[in-house]
Amino acid sequence: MDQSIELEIPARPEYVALARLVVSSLASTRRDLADDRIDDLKVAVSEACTNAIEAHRSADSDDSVVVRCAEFDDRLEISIEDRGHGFDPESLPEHPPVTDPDRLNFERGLGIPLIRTLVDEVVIDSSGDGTSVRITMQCTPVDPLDIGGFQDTGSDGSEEPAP
Amino acid sequence: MDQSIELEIPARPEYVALARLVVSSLASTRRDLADDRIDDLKVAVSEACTNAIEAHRSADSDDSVVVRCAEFDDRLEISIEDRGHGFDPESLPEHPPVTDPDRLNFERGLGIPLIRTLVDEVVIDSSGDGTSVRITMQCTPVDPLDIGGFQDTGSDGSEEPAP
Amino acid sequence: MDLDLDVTEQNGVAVLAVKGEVDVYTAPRLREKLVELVTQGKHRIVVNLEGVEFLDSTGLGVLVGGLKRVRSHNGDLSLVCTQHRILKVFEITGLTKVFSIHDTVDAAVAA
Amino acid sequence: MDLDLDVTEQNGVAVLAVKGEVDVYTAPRLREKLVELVTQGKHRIVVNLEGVEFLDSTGLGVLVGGLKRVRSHNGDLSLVCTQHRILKVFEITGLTKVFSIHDTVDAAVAA
Ligand SMILES: Nc1ncnc2c1ncn2[C@@H]1O[C@H](COP(=O)(O)OP(=O)(O)O)[C@@H](O)[C@H]1O
Ligand SMILES: Nc1ncnc2c1ncn2[C@@H]1O[C@H](COP(=O)(O)OP(=O)(O)O)[C@@H](O)[C@H]1O
Repeated sequence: MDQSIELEIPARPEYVALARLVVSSLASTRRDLADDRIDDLKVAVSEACTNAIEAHRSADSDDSVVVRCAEFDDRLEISIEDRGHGFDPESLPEHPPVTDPDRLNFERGLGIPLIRTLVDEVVIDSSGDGTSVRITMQCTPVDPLDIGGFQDTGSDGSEEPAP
Repeated sequence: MDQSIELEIPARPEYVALARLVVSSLASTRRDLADDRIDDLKVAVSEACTNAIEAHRSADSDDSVVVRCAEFDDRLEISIEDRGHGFDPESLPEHPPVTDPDRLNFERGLGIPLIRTLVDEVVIDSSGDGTSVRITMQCTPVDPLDIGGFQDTGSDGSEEPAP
Repeated sequence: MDLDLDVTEQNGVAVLAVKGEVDVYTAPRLREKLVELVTQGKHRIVVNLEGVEFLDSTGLGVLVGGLKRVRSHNGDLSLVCTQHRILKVFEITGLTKVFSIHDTVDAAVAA
Repeated sequence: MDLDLDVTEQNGVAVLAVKGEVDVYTAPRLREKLVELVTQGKHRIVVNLEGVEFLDSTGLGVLVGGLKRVRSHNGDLSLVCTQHRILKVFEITGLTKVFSIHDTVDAAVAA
């Protein structure tokens, strides 16, 4: 994996912008990722870094958060790794429907749904020792038969409001 | 050193811009480093990364180059580390004077002199296992007695042509 | 990283123009400003997001918090936003149905 | 990262406008362009650096190489640069005494 770059940042809010900057600068040197997809990626990275920093804060950890970017011909893989106490991504609370007046009590819990909607694939690997969130952005169709249809799914899908 | 950030890049020319971007973004969030000093720092980091990449190329190494940035109240310390074969910074060839027609044969060898002139301090640590170039940029006067005079030296000095 | 917050008043409505990036680092300043406005008795607020270059769920949370706060005083908080990349995070999270979002400050103030 | 190279001709002088960042990644393209001009018999060259946002010693080396090449044909290569941060690297390395550096393309072409 000598094609990968790694950024280690202190687990503090002021460094999230740097993570976004590095990822978006890397993504924009590829000619095969559209600007609006780079914007999506920035939001996803920002959400994951924010959660990682929060996890270190609540675990009282001084460790760094690691952002790894691996470039492949057909995709960009970004992973955000922390050493917090972890969580179970399958059992996050559901939000009430937007019409429910209670919806206004949900100022949080929007991050993971945003990540899931904005990127092509996300794999969350979490244990008591920490969490790794691996985000994949497809850059060119993997299978030539999929040309067009494949990329449309990626960007149209992400503009639909989440259920 | 949990105040430090670390960037690991493949030892390839296309990543030097990313190293400059990270360092300058970090430097510009400090309000205590003037824009022209950030420009100086970018050149120095670019020179050191270029040398590190060249060192890996000639050592046929696939390892990454590491750029570390440590922030202190009064200074920024950037180190660029490679795993090339190293060199002796004390015995670099001298350039002929600029008036000498031979000067035109020196298309190279300008990097280390530039680094030395542009930054406040540079420590080169090199062995057969690799090289670390540590650059220091002072951000505020260390000694209150030096206020003014101290920072002037930094920027005036660097604008003088090297001997 | 900068976040500029600038408050003006238009027809008795407080217009808060936000410029820069709204994330976990800068959002607390936005929250404080909204709290301050409500404390000053400004319960009709328009937040102009046209100058926002980045906004993630931390920013959304702060805006939802602001809306809740003004509503508890029978007030309202609406948004001005035409930028696709910013609207997108409101759409995905269903918040386009929670906020009224306008194309111009004038339209938001008049609403 | 982009490097734009644009060649025009003015009074028989080739004017090469360089835009972007000149470093170890992009400098080879600048070198090729200079070699190409000399191969085409253009021995009077003005390199306009006004659009350059960054230049380090790799870029300096390429410009010195270009100067050497045109001089071997009794030609000349001069520069246009008024940006302080770019001039600085020429000054530190003593290259302000090697190149003639002008404020405008017209002045460089006329010289
Ligand atoms: N990296 C992480 N480490 C530990 N817990 C996490 C992590 N990421 C998310 N979580 C948990 O999942 C919850 C939902 O995350 P998210 O959807 O991003 O919303 P928010 O961060 O606003 O609560 C968080 O409140 C937290 O409890
Ligand atoms: N990191 C390094 N590892 C090995 N050798 C180095 C390193 N940095 C510099 N050198 C040696 O010092 C010489 C002078 O470096 P420099 O002044 O930057 O000019 P240039 O790189 O253009 O030759 C290089 O040619 C190289 O031999």
